[in-house]
Amino acid sequence: MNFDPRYSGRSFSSVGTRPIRPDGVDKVTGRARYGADFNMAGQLVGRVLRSPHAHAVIRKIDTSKAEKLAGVKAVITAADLPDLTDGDAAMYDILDNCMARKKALYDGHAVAAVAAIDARTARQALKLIEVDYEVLPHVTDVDEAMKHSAPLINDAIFTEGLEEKPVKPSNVYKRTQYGHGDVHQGFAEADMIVERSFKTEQTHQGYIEPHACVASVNPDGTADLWVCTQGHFVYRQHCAQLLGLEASKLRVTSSEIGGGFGGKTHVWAEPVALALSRKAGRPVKLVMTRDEVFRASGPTSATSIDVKIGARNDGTITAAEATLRYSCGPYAGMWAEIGAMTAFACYKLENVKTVGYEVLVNRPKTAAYRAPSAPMAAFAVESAVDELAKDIGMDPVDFRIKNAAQEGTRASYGPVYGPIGIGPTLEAVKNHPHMKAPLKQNQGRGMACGFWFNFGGQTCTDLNIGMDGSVSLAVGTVDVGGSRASLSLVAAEELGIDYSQVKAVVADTSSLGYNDMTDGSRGTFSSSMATISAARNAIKVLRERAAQMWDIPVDDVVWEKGHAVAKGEKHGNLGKLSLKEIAAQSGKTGGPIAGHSELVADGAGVSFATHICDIEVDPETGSTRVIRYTVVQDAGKAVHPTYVEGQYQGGAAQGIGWALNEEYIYGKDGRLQNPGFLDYRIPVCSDLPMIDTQILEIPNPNHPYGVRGVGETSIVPPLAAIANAVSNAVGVRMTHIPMSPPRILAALEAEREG
Amino acid sequence: MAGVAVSTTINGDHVEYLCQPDETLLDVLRDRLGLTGAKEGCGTGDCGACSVIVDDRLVCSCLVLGAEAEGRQIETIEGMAHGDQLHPLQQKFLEHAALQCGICTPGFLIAAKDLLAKNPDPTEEEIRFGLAGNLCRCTGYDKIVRAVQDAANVMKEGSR
Amino acid sequence: MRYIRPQSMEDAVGLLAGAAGPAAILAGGSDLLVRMKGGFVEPELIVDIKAIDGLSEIRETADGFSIGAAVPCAVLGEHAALKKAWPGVVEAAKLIGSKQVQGRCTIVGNLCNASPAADSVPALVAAGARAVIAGPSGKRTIPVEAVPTGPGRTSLAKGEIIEAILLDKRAPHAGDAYQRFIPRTEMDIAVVSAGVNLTLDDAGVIKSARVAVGAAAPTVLLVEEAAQVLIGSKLDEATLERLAKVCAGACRPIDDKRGTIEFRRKVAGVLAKRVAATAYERAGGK
Amino acid sequence: MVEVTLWGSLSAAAGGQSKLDIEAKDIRELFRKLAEQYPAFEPLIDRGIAVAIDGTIYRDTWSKELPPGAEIFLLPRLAGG
Repeated sequence: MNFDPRYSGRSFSSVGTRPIRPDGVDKVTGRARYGADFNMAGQLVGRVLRSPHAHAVIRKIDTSKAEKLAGVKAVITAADLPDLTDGDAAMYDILDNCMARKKALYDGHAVAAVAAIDARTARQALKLIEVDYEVLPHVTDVDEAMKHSAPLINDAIFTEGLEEKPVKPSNVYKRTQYGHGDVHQGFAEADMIVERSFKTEQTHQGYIEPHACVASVNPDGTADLWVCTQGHFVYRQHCAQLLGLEASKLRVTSSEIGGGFGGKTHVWAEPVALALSRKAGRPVKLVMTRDEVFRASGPTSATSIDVKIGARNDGTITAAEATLRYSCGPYAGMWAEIGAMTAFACYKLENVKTVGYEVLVNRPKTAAYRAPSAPMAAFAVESAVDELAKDIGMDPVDFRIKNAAQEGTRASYGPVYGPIGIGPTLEAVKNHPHMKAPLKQNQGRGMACGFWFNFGGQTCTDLNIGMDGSVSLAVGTVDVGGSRASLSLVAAEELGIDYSQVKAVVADTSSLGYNDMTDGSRGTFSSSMATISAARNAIKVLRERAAQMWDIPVDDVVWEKGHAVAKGEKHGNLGKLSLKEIAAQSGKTGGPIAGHSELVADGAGVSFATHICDIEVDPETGSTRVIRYTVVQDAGKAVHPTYVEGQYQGGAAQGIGWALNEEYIYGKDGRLQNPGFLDYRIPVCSDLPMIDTQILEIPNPNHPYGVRGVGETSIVPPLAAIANAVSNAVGVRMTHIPMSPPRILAALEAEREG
Repeated sequence: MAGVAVSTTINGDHVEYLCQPDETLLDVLRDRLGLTGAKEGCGTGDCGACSVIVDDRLVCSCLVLGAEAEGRQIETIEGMAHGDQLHPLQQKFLEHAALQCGICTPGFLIAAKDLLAKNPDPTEEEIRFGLAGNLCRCTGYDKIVRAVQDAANVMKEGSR
Repeated sequence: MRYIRPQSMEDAVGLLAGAAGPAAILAGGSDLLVRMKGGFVEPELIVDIKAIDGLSEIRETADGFSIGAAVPCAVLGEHAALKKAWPGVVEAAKLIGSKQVQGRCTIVGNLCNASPAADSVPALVAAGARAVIAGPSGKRTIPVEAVPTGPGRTSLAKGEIIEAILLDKRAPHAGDAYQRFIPRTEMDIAVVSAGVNLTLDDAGVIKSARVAVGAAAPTVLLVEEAAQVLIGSKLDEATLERLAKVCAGACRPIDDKRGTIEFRRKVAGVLAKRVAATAYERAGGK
Repeated sequence: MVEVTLWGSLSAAAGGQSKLDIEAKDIRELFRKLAEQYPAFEPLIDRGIAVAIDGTIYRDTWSKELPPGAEIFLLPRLAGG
């Protein structure tokens, strides 16, 4: 592969325009097929039995009564999913999370499943399964779980990352540390120090489409899986490994996906559906209920974070330190570590230290949620930064500008930054009219910054040119928010043709090479790189065919604006050949014309955003209203600006929900109290104002068009921006997210009582 | 359990089906009639993804029994376009990119159609409260509200 | 399981009275279907009362209004005379769920679901509404506050159906109002709520009052002491403060996923003040 | 010879050292030699290690050359949303 990914500084004719997405009409007419919209002949209904206990030994499961019920075709337990993980600890955790093996580790943990001829029979069968539990003490709070007296969730966990291996097991899976310099020295140099502790509650990605799949295992060992997922190739690998299937014989088709936000990067029900189908000998459709989605899939970490930051009176930060404790659910994770890496990434710091603790609790296995772990760390750090700016009498934007990381700064997580956008987003915010707009009584304005790494990864794309000159683009990253439009624009740009001539589809696992998960804001970044590469390969073929048609050397043919052009004096009378003309002759010049690409899209540029918001607080009730909201973020290059804006707005809205009302509420019994959209309160239309956006374009040097990922960063600043706004509105520093009305009112009352 | 025979009208077409007494209209539409445009996001009336119109009333089809459809007029997303002519709301949702994943889109379109039928010239606040029964997790609602505003303007001009 | 849609009240009562297993009345279904979906109830018989004559109507009579048991809350908002006479009742009914839910849900269903947080109930209690009940032993009429007896429980006997809610004809200088506290702007269950109904004399002095607080006890509270605070006043600042204190004191709330004891007490008082002010203004007071 | 900085939890795998000098021309060779010299790295490499070369993070391009004098950081491989 001789693909050159470097930024070329070229001008664009398609990229940067805003055409209608290719999958749009299907989606506004109800024809688009999502996870639950697919059916197979002879299909059964799958349902999962879940533990009502937060922590319990499974002594025995008796499925005999359920098996005898008329219409039940298969009942499975962990015994039907034998351990084929071969010492791979991460895969074993996935297996155990799909179906509890020895212990139920959280309210909602799957313990058995049935396949029956209809939903009613399946429901009845679940009631006939008898599980003998030995209920154990449980722990759901992250701080409680760290105490020596806490119930032990896994006695094989001995904290990693300590100087000496501990002699006793604990709920702390791992300690990690990042930073450089000497924070003790740095704090000694500070004129002012802010030190505070913060908590954030667990949230769910809240995608509107529950997990859904249709699995069909044939007697010959081949299988099909239709599923809503962010990464069908990864699902294929995981399912094949857990079921003992050959990966190439398991075809996974990615349905339209009704939201993921990281929550559809993990298998849950899919191996169960395959196991049911294998046992029943018939296709099985398994769709989670909303209750199951909340209890058993998704959530992000609950956290407890201590932050200490010191600065000189001139506004220079001299030292910054944070201790971050993140819940992982009942399995090992690396969530605190990501928090520790991202916490101070926006700043240029001589002395910085962060320590992360991964904490096991009796809650669902923590899953990625849009820039996972970064929003909570940013909430703590950006709250403290705001307070410090106030304490030394500096404008919060100026204070951040003074300390902002720039090209050449050593990031708090290690490497030195290339060209980055934190400074420009802050300058844009400083000059934004929003910052100067007047505020009314009980209103406050807050701002905050956010960082996310962005990923690339393995990517494979096919570009096929039909004989009529139209182009089909087959990609392997999942379209979670309009990427088929963006990738069609990129193909059109590179080939020099019109957008309307390109049609992009998401190919299944048997039609295209492996693609990594569509995560880390990589969809458009990675697949556009592969699309450019595939288009360049196709252009090479197009030039060869034109050369044949003209009977001249291929080196004399160049590609310009969608046409082959013969170069040189001697070819002066040849004119040019359009893509369409070359395609029409392809049958006679060597067959179909295509361009393929398989590459690792590395070098995703890091991403920064700064948000501004105005909040009104009712001091009598603690009720809040978001009055105005502005997102400023670097996109590198916005391929389809409307969908970039959409990512900014959507991330901000999720952050607003998290900041104000969304949380997992557990009862003393360890059961989730609010597994539904009624009491897990995501923002509704009337909760939000218009969300203004400003796209900055600081080209990524590692992408031909300068593209950076844009999907995740927008959820990082809102928690802190809103906390700062509330603090400015009512004069009380809020340290516990979500800032629900009871929490705000309690804080106000405490302040009034002095 | 005795099945209930139902005779009803869906998107102007006469339809007959047999359903179980506890089966919801949403289940009937999706599993018996192949009309999968209405989605089940929650099954409890909290997300609006299954919105349909029954006798000019906007409802969640997950909170209606299939048996209750007897003799009613039901409108679903599949009947919103006229032939190859998209409804102005459908067209404006496309133009404004008022959808990202699109799972909530059929419900929003049906709810917005009902809203504009009852209030052809809504303010932003009326649109926001009128669509509060439909959850969207991708867009932050901004582009949805703008699409509805734009469609309202187009429809007003069309009716002049 | 059977689904039956009787044409007469006699048939409906007979079916319910004669049911061998658990039976459920279906009007709007917005509570029943959710409970069926969650597996909390599995009725053997579902009696759909929407085809019964007169149950889907709002009738204006010489004595006031009769709202049929099957009238969706959305229809209340479309009835100009009802809205003018009882704006508090209508605004409460229009707060239940979403537009989608309002197209189905009924105030009788809201009452019989017997949730302490039901939105329409404090407004109905404040309004002095009465429930007309048909049953195997004939008809009876009781105050709405006598219907719920605790969370999820009612005083209705087997075979009994509420067929209508009665609201009085309005005297001059009267007004009612309802507000609830929710964390979002829509789609939530009341954390705490208050309904106030006032009648003034020609001088603007409150001569009768009813104050109800929701989500603050196992059933909606009719706070007599709060009414006494209001009567004889022109709703001055001191009266409002006393009203808030009395309402907060009357609460017997719990800590749960929706709010804390302290929060509910405090906000019950705040809402009572705000609602009383609105009702007073609607009654023509200044 | 390149100087490699081990970050976060990775230094424990090299007996607590945070900087190593390794003769390697690309990421593949770097990983091979790391695993030879410090067997504790092998499972970590299997699980996924990202390499930052002069500030740009590479997760999977094992053929990526390590320019002499470049700043090289090894980081744990992260999950995204």
